[in-house]
Amino acid sequence: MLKANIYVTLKNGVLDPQGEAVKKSLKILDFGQVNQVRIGKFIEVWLESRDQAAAIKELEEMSDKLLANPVIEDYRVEIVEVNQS
Amino acid sequence: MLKANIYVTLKNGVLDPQGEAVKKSLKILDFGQVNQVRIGKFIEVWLESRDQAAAIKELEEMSDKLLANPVIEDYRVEIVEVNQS
Amino acid sequence: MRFGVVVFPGSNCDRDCYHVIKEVMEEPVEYIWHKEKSLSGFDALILPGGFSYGDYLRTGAIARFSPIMPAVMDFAQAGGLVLGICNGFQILLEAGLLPGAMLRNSSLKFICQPVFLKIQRNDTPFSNKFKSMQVVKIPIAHGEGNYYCDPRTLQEMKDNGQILFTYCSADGEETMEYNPNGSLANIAGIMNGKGNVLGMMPHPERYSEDILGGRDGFNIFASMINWLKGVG
Amino acid sequence: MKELTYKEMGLLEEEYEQILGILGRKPNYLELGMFSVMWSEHCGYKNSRPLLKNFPTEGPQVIQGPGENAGVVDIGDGQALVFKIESHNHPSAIEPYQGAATGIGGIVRDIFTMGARPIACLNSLRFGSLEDERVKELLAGVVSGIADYGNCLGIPTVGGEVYFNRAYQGNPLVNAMCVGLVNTQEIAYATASEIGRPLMLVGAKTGRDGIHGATFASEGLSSASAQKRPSVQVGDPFMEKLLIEACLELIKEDLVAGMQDLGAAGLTSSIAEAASKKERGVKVDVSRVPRREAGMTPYEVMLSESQERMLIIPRAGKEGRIAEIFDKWGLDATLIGEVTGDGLFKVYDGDVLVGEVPVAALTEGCPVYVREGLEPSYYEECRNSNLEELLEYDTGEAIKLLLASPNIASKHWVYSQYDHQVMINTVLVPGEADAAVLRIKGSQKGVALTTDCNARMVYLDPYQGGMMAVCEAARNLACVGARPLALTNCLNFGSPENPHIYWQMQEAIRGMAEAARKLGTPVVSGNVSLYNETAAGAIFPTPVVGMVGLIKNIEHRCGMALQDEGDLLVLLGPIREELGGSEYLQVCYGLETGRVPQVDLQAESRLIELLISLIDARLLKSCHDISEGGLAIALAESAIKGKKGFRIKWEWRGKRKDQILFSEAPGRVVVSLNEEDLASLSSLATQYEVEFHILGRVGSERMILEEEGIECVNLAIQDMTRIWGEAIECHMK
Ligand SMILES: Nc1ncnc2c1ncn2[C@@H]1O[C@H](COP(=O)(O)OP(=O)(O)O)[C@@H](O)[C@H]1O
Ligand SMILES: [Mg+2]
Repeated sequence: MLKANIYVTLKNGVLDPQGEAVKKSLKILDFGQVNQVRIGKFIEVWLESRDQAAAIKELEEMSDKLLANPVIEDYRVEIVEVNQS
Repeated sequence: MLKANIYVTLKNGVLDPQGEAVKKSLKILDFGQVNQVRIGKFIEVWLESRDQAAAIKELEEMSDKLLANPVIEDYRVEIVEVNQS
Repeated sequence: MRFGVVVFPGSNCDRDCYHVIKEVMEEPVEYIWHKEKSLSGFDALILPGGFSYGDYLRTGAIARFSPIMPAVMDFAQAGGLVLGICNGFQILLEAGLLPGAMLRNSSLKFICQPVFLKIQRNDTPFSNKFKSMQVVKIPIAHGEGNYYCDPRTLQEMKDNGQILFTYCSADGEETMEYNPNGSLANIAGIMNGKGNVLGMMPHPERYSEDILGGRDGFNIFASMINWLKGVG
Repeated sequence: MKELTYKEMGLLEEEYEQILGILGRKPNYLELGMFSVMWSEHCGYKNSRPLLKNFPTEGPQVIQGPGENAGVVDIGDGQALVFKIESHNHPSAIEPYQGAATGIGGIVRDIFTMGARPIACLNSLRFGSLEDERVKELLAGVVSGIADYGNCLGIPTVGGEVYFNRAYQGNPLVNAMCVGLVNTQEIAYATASEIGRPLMLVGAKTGRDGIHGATFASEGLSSASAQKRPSVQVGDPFMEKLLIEACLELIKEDLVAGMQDLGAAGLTSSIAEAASKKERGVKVDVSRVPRREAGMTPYEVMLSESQERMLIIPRAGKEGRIAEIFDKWGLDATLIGEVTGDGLFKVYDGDVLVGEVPVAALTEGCPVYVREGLEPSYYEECRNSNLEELLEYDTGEAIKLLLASPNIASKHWVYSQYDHQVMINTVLVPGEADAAVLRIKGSQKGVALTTDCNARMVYLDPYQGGMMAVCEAARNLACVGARPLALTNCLNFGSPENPHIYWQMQEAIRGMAEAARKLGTPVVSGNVSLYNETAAGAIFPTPVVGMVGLIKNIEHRCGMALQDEGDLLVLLGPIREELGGSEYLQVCYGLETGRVPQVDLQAESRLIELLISLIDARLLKSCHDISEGGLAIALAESAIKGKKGFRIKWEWRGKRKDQILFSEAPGRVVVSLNEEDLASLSSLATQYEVEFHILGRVGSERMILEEEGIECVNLAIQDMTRIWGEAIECHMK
């Protein structure tokens, strides 16, 4: 077993309506120091695999195909845990 | 300036319809090794601050109040960059 | 002439489109289940609105991998008419049949209301029943209709005349004030380069009968039929 | 998980004694849990059942009254409407988005469980003051929860109501109604027929969510409620959409002998209800129930309120075809047990019997409490409060204040988030008329739908207020040209253990029952939500009425917008001079008191008949019921909708304008018509013995009230539209 995190973020330059709204609300809630907020996805994936290199390849393929939309999003894959069982 | 990441995840045991749907479709796309998928939020916040301890307190407050829904979500705050400028 | 309405799990305007083609336009129409792998004998396809696969992850992202989609792409490639409405538009974007992507509405809210659209050209399979620059009224109902593409793609689309519908005022002013969702360049509907695939956020099937409040949507289907008859 | 005592599960000592008596032994933990949820107010109606008996439930149009998942009324041509309203108040108070969303999921399941395709949703919402930040969050969360769930299902949300009052601070009300359309011969019932038939569970996997939700809904909201938070369920509308389509396919092919949704008290309740219908028993094996989480106990499985699950009892030999249909929709169906003949509810975990109780003990065995109501002192005090001494407010100013009151202001902010047109049946959309109107494709018919309740009136006088709620609903349907058919209701009250609250319930139900009887609109379904109170007190008694009506010819329908210059404006019904319970008193003086306007059921019934005749004869161009804000606001709303002004001549010299213009006396509507049609209107009104008053004419772009040549009100419709249109939006920015 192996656990990976995938971070999907909006590309630079793509407007983030949700991030903007959150920033506005934070300002209203008196968090005056907030400069910018961007909201992306945090995807946790558990795989039946112990081969890290192969897993990374697979996870990148998943992200390219489905998890991220390359027109607007970037992603980053990270293996966080490998369980020998 | 300081940059923080906040990871918002569904509490254990809370249904994640998105994660389930994504898992199913990954299986259909022949990523047979996928065991589980959970989808949360990845929030990037830039703060006008250099005081890490104070920032963490502030970010946790933001998360409690607005960024996470304490009824169904957990969160984790992490400072990733402090810029002296 | 035969229309096909593709049904994905979670489609919910499939019956509405079917009704309009069959009962209002009085043309033959069939449902196409998303698990089908081939298409034959159709002249036009409609990808209807709804929440395919719950719109989980991103709108249209999962439906784009339905077994029927390769056949839809072949059909489009071969010049067949494809109309994607709302969720159908989002699926076409995810599938790459149209350029760009959808973001959440700038208000972050679902919006259901009639809007005004400007018909940018009337020499297309989808708009030949309108006057050029005509202003029409058709309802929208979506949470993610905030169209985005990179500047180069936008320029290309402009140069090719791919932008067919834009949000505007009753008098045809195309300003931000009349843009319901933050869409780039007030875009409400775009075509592919060849002009045989249209994606649009507004729902023409909802304004195809007077009793429902308007009939401007009728002319989109009528244009398709007109064009098919002319060509065929 | 720490084990709860029977008291913590919400059972009383004498109830526990009763259980000991029934079983002849101590119940084990699972059995105790099953009793506690089934004997909660929410499932067992132990405080309300005796009162509900007073409702009329029969009529030639009624195919199914209370007792099934939803009521059914005949609309001719072999078609019927299936409908019910239900509360999701407590979950929404804790988690507004998911609470409201799963509320929609629940009521929609009740409708397709009957074999009907859901065709419309409505909702009735009550919140505290909109000035309050938490209330804004609640409103935003509830509305987007309803929207996201209903929109995803592709069921239009076509109507409802939203009220704000301090009485709901901390205890909002979220009532959802769903209406379905069914072919009469395809109606499905929740009957467990033959012995040996299997029980199939289909839909979502079972998790630990919502355990003891039914118990939770039967207690007051306290700060401790926050700790019960893990019980909040998350909705999966996509799963529900698949269930709708799959279950309706089963019905079309006549594959099921019984079908039951899983709602409050989960498997326990749905299995018990399915089995109780014919004195059957059941055995169920919890080890077969697909789980979402590891290590769940039989207790947790039997009590889980995980959403989007259905129980199916197949017809003999149809299991295979059923499995095929579920497979087509990507759903898993599992055999979890079977119907037996011994009247016992036996729970197994694999081969081990882990619980055994008589089915009837859980259902009919639920204790019933007939309590004593006691008239509270506020009742007489309010009735006797002297309103004559109030100085009259400037009429124009009062109109502006009322238009800005969130109770009267445009609800566009709310309903624009709901898809109200999907299914392309919605002929009159939210905001266009007093009731939503849907066409029935393939026929001339239309149906009209509404929900109503003026809870302030019910608070001040539960008997009159109860009648008013029914009358307003019926009148609203008549205003679009529909004949009222039958009603559903959601009784939202405080704790029945408080004799004053119990009195409110008794009186409100007495009023509703009397009105329903007189207007010929029997009660076919409903729901009860008690214990709606916080430390600060109980909510206003809020018996929400949902009503359906039939329009013979959909071309003959009426909206509320003024149409053409020169049309006559006419008040149908009497001029009344009284301000008790009005929004005017609240908005202009901060008062919620007075003797409420008395209902005249005979007159109401004649007015309804008159309206149906007038609209069917196409004599009206607009029609709008007088409710919150009185005559002045009814006129203003018709003007705003039609973007047309009007001029009224004041004929009542020496009388107080506010008492006439802002009275919320029932039984009245404002209509507009072509001048040539006045004679026809007059003769019909005479025939139905309804008095009428010509008020003035449509024209210009202003609202003008003229007394002896002097314009005492002169407001631009455009300004009124802005005030009315922006009030809620401004609060929600
Ligand atoms: N206030 C009421 N008026 C009429 N019928 C009611 C009322 N409250 C509940 N009922 C009826 O009692 C039965 C049980 O209701 P409920 O427990 O809410 O059903 P379900 O198990 O389908 O959720 C239903 O038939 C319902 O219509
Ligand atoms: Mg039910």
